Amino acid sequence: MTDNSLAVHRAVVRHGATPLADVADLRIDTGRPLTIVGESGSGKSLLAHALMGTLPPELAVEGSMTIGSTRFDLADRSGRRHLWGRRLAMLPQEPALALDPTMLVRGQVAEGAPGWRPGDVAALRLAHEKLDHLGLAHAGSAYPHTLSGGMAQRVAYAAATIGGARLLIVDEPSKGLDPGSLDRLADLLAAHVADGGLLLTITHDLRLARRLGGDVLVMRDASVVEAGPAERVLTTPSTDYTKRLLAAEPSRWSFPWMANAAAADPTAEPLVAAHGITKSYGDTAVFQDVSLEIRPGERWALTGPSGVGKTTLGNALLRLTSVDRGTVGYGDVTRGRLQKLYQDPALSFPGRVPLERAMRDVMRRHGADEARVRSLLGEVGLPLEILSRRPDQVSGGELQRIAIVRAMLPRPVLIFADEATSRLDLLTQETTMDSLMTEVAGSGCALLLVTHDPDLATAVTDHQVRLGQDRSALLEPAV
Amino acid sequence: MTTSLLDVAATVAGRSRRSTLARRAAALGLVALVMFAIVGPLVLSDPAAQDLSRFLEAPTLAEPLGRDDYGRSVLARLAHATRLSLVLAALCVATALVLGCVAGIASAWFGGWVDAVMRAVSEAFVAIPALLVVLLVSALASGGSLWALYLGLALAQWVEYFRVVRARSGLVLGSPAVEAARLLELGPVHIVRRHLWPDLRSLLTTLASLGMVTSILAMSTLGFVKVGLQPPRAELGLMITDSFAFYDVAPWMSIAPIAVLFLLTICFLGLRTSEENR
Amino acid sequence: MRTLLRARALAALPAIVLAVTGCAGASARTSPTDTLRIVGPFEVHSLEPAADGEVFTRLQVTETLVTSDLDGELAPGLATQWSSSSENTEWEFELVEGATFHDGTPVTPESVVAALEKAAAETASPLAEVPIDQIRPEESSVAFELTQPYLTLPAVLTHYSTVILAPASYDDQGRVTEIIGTGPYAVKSVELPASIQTARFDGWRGAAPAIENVTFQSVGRAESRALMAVSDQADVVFGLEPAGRQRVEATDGVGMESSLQPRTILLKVNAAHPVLGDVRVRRALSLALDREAMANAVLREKELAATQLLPPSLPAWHPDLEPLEHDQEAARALLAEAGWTPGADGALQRDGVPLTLNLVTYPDRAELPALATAIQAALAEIGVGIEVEVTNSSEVPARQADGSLELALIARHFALVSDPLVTVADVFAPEGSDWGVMNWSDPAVDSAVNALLQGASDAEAEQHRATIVRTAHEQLPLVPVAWYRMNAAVSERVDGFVLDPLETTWRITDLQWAS
Amino acid sequence: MADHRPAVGVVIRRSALVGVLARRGVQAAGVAVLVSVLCFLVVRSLPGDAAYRIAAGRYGYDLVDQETADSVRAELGLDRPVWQQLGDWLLHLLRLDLGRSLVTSRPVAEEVGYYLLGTLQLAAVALTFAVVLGGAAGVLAARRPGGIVDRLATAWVAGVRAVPPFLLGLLLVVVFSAQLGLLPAVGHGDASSLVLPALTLGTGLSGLVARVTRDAVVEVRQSEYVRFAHTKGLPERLVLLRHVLRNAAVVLVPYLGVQAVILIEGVVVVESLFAWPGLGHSLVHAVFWRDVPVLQATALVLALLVVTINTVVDLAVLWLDPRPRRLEASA
Repeated sequence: MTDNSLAVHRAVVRHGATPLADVADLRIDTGRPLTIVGESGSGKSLLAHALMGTLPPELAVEGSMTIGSTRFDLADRSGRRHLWGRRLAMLPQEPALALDPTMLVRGQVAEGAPGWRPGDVAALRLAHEKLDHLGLAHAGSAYPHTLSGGMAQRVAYAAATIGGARLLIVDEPSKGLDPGSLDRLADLLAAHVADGGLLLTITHDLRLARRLGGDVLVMRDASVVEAGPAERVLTTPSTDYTKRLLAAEPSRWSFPWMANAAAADPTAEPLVAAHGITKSYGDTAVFQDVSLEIRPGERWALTGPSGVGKTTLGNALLRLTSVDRGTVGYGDVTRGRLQKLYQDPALSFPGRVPLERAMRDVMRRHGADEARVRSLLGEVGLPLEILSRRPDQVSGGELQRIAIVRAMLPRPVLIFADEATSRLDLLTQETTMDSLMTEVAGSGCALLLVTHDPDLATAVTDHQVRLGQDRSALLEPAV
Repeated sequence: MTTSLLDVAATVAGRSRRSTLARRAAALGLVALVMFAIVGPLVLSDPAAQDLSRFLEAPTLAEPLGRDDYGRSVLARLAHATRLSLVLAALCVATALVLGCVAGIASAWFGGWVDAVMRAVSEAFVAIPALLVVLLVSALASGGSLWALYLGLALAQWVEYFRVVRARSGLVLGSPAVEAARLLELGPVHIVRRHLWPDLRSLLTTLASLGMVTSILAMSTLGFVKVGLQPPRAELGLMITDSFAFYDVAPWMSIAPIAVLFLLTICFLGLRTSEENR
Repeated sequence: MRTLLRARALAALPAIVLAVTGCAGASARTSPTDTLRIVGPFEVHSLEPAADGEVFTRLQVTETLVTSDLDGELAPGLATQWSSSSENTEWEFELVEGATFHDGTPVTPESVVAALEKAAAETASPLAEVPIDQIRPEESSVAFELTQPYLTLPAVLTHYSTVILAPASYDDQGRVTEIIGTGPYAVKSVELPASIQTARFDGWRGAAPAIENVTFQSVGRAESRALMAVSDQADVVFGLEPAGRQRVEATDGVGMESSLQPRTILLKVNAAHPVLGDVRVRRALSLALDREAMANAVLREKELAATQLLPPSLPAWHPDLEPLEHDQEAARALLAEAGWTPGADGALQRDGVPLTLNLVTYPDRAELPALATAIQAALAEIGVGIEVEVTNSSEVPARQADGSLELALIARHFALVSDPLVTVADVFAPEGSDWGVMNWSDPAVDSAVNALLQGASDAEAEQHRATIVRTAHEQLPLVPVAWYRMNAAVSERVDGFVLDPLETTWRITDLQWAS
Repeated sequence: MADHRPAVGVVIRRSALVGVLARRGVQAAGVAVLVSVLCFLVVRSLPGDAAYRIAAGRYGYDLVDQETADSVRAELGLDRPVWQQLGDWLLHLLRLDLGRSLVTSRPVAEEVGYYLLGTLQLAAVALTFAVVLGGAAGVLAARRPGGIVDRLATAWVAGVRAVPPFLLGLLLVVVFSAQLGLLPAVGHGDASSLVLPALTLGTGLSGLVARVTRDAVVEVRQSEYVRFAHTKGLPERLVLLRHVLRNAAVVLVPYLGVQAVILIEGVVVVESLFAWPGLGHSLVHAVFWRDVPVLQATALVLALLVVTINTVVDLAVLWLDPRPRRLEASA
């Protein structure tokens, strides 16, 4: 085959006159994967779609790319259709959504086989082999909704690569994946490279970029900030932006509030005391026999792979979910002072009214005046005027900070942050978490953090509950 | 992510521009029809007054829509029929809407046995054919009274509102936003004002305008099968049905009520918001 | 691929539509050459002769002992001749020779008696009114023994409820499960309530009719029937409304046949009603009606405006009388005389009570609600409020029974059996009649009716008949509104169509295909 | 190991199946009792003397008088206490005996069965027509949202929605029967007589089907799994057949269920217009004549038909979409 390299020559994506991505030249060779990192909105995903030919028609593309010895005009979207699956493949974002919910997994993998037609037995066999190879032999006759996120990711990988494409474009594969699944995925991608494939990965996860090695491209505001070998860019960056990006990884955090952790009084009356609680949906247990006490000022993390019931446990502790067995008890000061931050802040505000109107109800109820709101907003780095907008007119990071302000108004004793930053990119995560923890530290309230990111858990909390696949909970007290 | 956002934004903008125009036209048309229904019966002659010597007279300047087979003024009858259709449909929709809304929200809010009972009642209603309800109620009241028609149509429709409102309220009430409001102890008034009502409003507008269409069409349809109103009351469906026999000799008799019926329904259909046009 | 798919879908759709309409078109267009297609308004719900038996007599599937000719005179049916003895208490009907049922079994006096006994046991049959002691099979005839004289028995035996069906027609509980008659046509298939197919019965005793097959279809909507008539989807269509008649007349290949029926559309009045009991009010109501305009607008035929109770097609019952006329002033004067004066809004009132009356009618005949609307408008002009209630026809006898009836607009057929006397006697029964007078009687009328029933002779009879009609004309216990013309649209494919005013049969045996 | 997960899936689906059937079964039983009792009570409290009505239905209005009414009353036992008559009916119902029509004296099961057949025939053809025409139009319109086909489809939807079926029927009759002479205006029997009534019903429905299909297909086409199916290298046609249509059907089927219910109820108008013997016809006549057994049986059949349709929809959705949550939505 001739697909032993990919070259892109000056690819520009525009919406109207605004450039959304502008990349001069890049090249991928066998054995040397390319990873593009950057915050959301930096245009890295658009670049991937521009190469694939799947950009929406409103966006204009210029430039060209060369696969092996064939040159393609990027503006001609349909010109690359015949390559899809055969020479050019894409592993989509959110693999759980990329699988047809009404079809058995086996068929969805098989249909990517070269020359597939309905009722193709050979393709089914091939699909089975492929799945078996990925340790998913049993998943072939399952429906996607029964798969975990990591399994869905591997099924999608099988479906994307069964057609034999050498060039694989991977778009934000780490979204919502726990570290274990991410590792397995990285192994797969590395194997693809080792087999002589070309790999272009789009991610905001620096750990993945490090694992993949090869070359790294850092993008910001539609253009490339820095490029070079991964080992150099990701350890000794030359630009400020990359430096900031690296510093935003939770493992490298250093904030004043991190020192505050020891202040909690281990003998104080618990705010929340759960004894032997068990919860199951239907026949499936979510967690079993968990006991936990949270005292004022303590910072707890609930960690574990995705789908093990971290959120359900958190909700149970806030009595938002009933438990099947066991008890959840509160101390006297707790009533009305347990607050929660949500994974998607947009869903936690009434969607059709301006923020201000929703906020005024909170202020009135909890006797907070405008000055307090203004100062709280100031502390998280937002102007008061931002409240005149509707939730959908504010970015995710800003909205989460407004949610933090809202949660602080009733002077809470415990805040339950449910994957509150998992949808945010590194820099925004850092700012948001800093805002939250500054408030938490300042008010002395306790924190219950649900996250699948162990680094974040370590950086922020001093107690951990790790939920395992076996429905058990492992308590790891103060470090 | 970015791409799909742009994608949606672009189409929505294009659509809503077109749809505001359509909605404005629809509203204008409705205002005209409502004016006709209000003013017409006041200034026009008695719709029941016959002039048997002038049956099927063609349109003239004095009688712009001609006369029907009893020599009655088609224009006057049309005005009364339009008024009847509008008023009765509005009453039916209002009743069904209030009933369905209250029941639906209560069902979603309280859940448990309230929800179970409401759902059982609504499922039973769904299984009982609407036609049977209307037929029985109007037979019960005999003599084609307006009340029977109103009650029958309202009873036949409330389930629709109940089901939609219950489902939507269930979603809203189960959303993180309401969960957060509960944690913030903002109380039921806040939840209704800031969460439920803003969310249900456009849905209900759409449902209500569709309900108007359904009611108006149902009334005319009942007129066609001779259930419902009694002569000499002017009703659009009856007028269309009666005029059908004369479609070739006196087309004005058919065209006028058909046009009004069509305009009424089209205008109400046009009032719907763009994103919910089912 | 895209275009391929689109092309296929687009090509498939019209193909489907064409295929469906195409095959349908073929069957609709070509009129079957050997089948006469009759369409009428009434549905057939039951095979019981007393219920919907008339359709089978009209289709000449079943026969009665006696039938009537076009002039309404009695004519031989299954009986060739009849005679009475001992003051009309014994009647004997001689059966025709060689008659067989459609199942091939011969018509015996025993089978005739069995069928008649079933009819006599059916309350709805006029035969139930006859004071029968017993019905006896003779050698080639059947004999009736009566407990009282009954002059009009042969006329009663023309009624469709007295048809003679084969013993195999009944199940063990006496219900009719199949129509096995004796007529020139035999039932091929019946699909209740809407369609019947018959075919020529080869074993018929008479000459074989020209038409081989007949279908009858019931179509409820008059406008649909008119469409069928003008678009060659039927050969004979009964019961057209004025607009439909107009359309038929304007269409080539089909024409209208009509015949005045012995039927009168009239207002039945509760003569014991506090308002309507006053003959002046009844006359005023009558005077307020512009019958000619109504007949012209609603029935599209001025001549149908009733000038007296019975139509001229029954000359014996149509004496020379001053015609009923339209005079609003006279009406107002009469009402004023009765104490009804116009109030502020023009509505009549007496002692502060407005003059409003309830009028019941039924939709079975489309003219009735239409005329009710016209009557309502006409009476409104002189200040009488009428509340029209279009409801089930049975409300008339029901309200008569409980006395709540005020006015009813009904269509009364005066020759259900061939002699109108039977109906007239019922209509003017002194105790009241469900489809006749209510709370009204007159000694002169009573004695005239009785004399006629006793068999008064010609000149005397004419006198009595005049007395009845004139008294009714003056007292107006029944206010005649219009007479009734039955009509049929007949395709030019058919020759020899004659409308029987009594609608005893449709005389299909007389029809031929036009050459 | 290999069969572990699917086995769980099959068990879940089987239990869902049993759940659906059990729930619908209970609903059917409840509805049956409710409808019977309700009809009975309402008919008994209707104004007018039932004996007269029944007599009129039996013998034609010319022959109804007090005597016939009395004999009908005695024959049918209409003067017995209401609860006794109701108990009788329920007892017979348990033995699956629907009794005989008061008017025609024919077995109700036979009579209602005949009308049911007519209704089903008409509804099935109309539904098929609507799905074929509306579905095709919806899929075509969804290819380019906002395009010319889409706009035409939108106009068509609004147009047919604004025209009541009886009017549409009248127009079709005028055009196809009166003017063109292509099709019979009324009747029941040969295939040609089915065309116009089915067309009347189907046209109105096709607009709605087109709309829902279009929306569903547009939504599904924007889904990640359809995009992924494309980039897997699957041709457009196969993406449509394998992924788009099936997932759009998940939305469309419950909707079609609702429409089928409306269709069956709405058939009465078309039945009246085209003299088509169906349940609506039977219902109207039964109310008019106070034929309680026929009324009850017709209402019962209609109600059970509704329940059956809902059950079929539930099962179809269960078959189309294995995800458990969908079940709630279609309830």
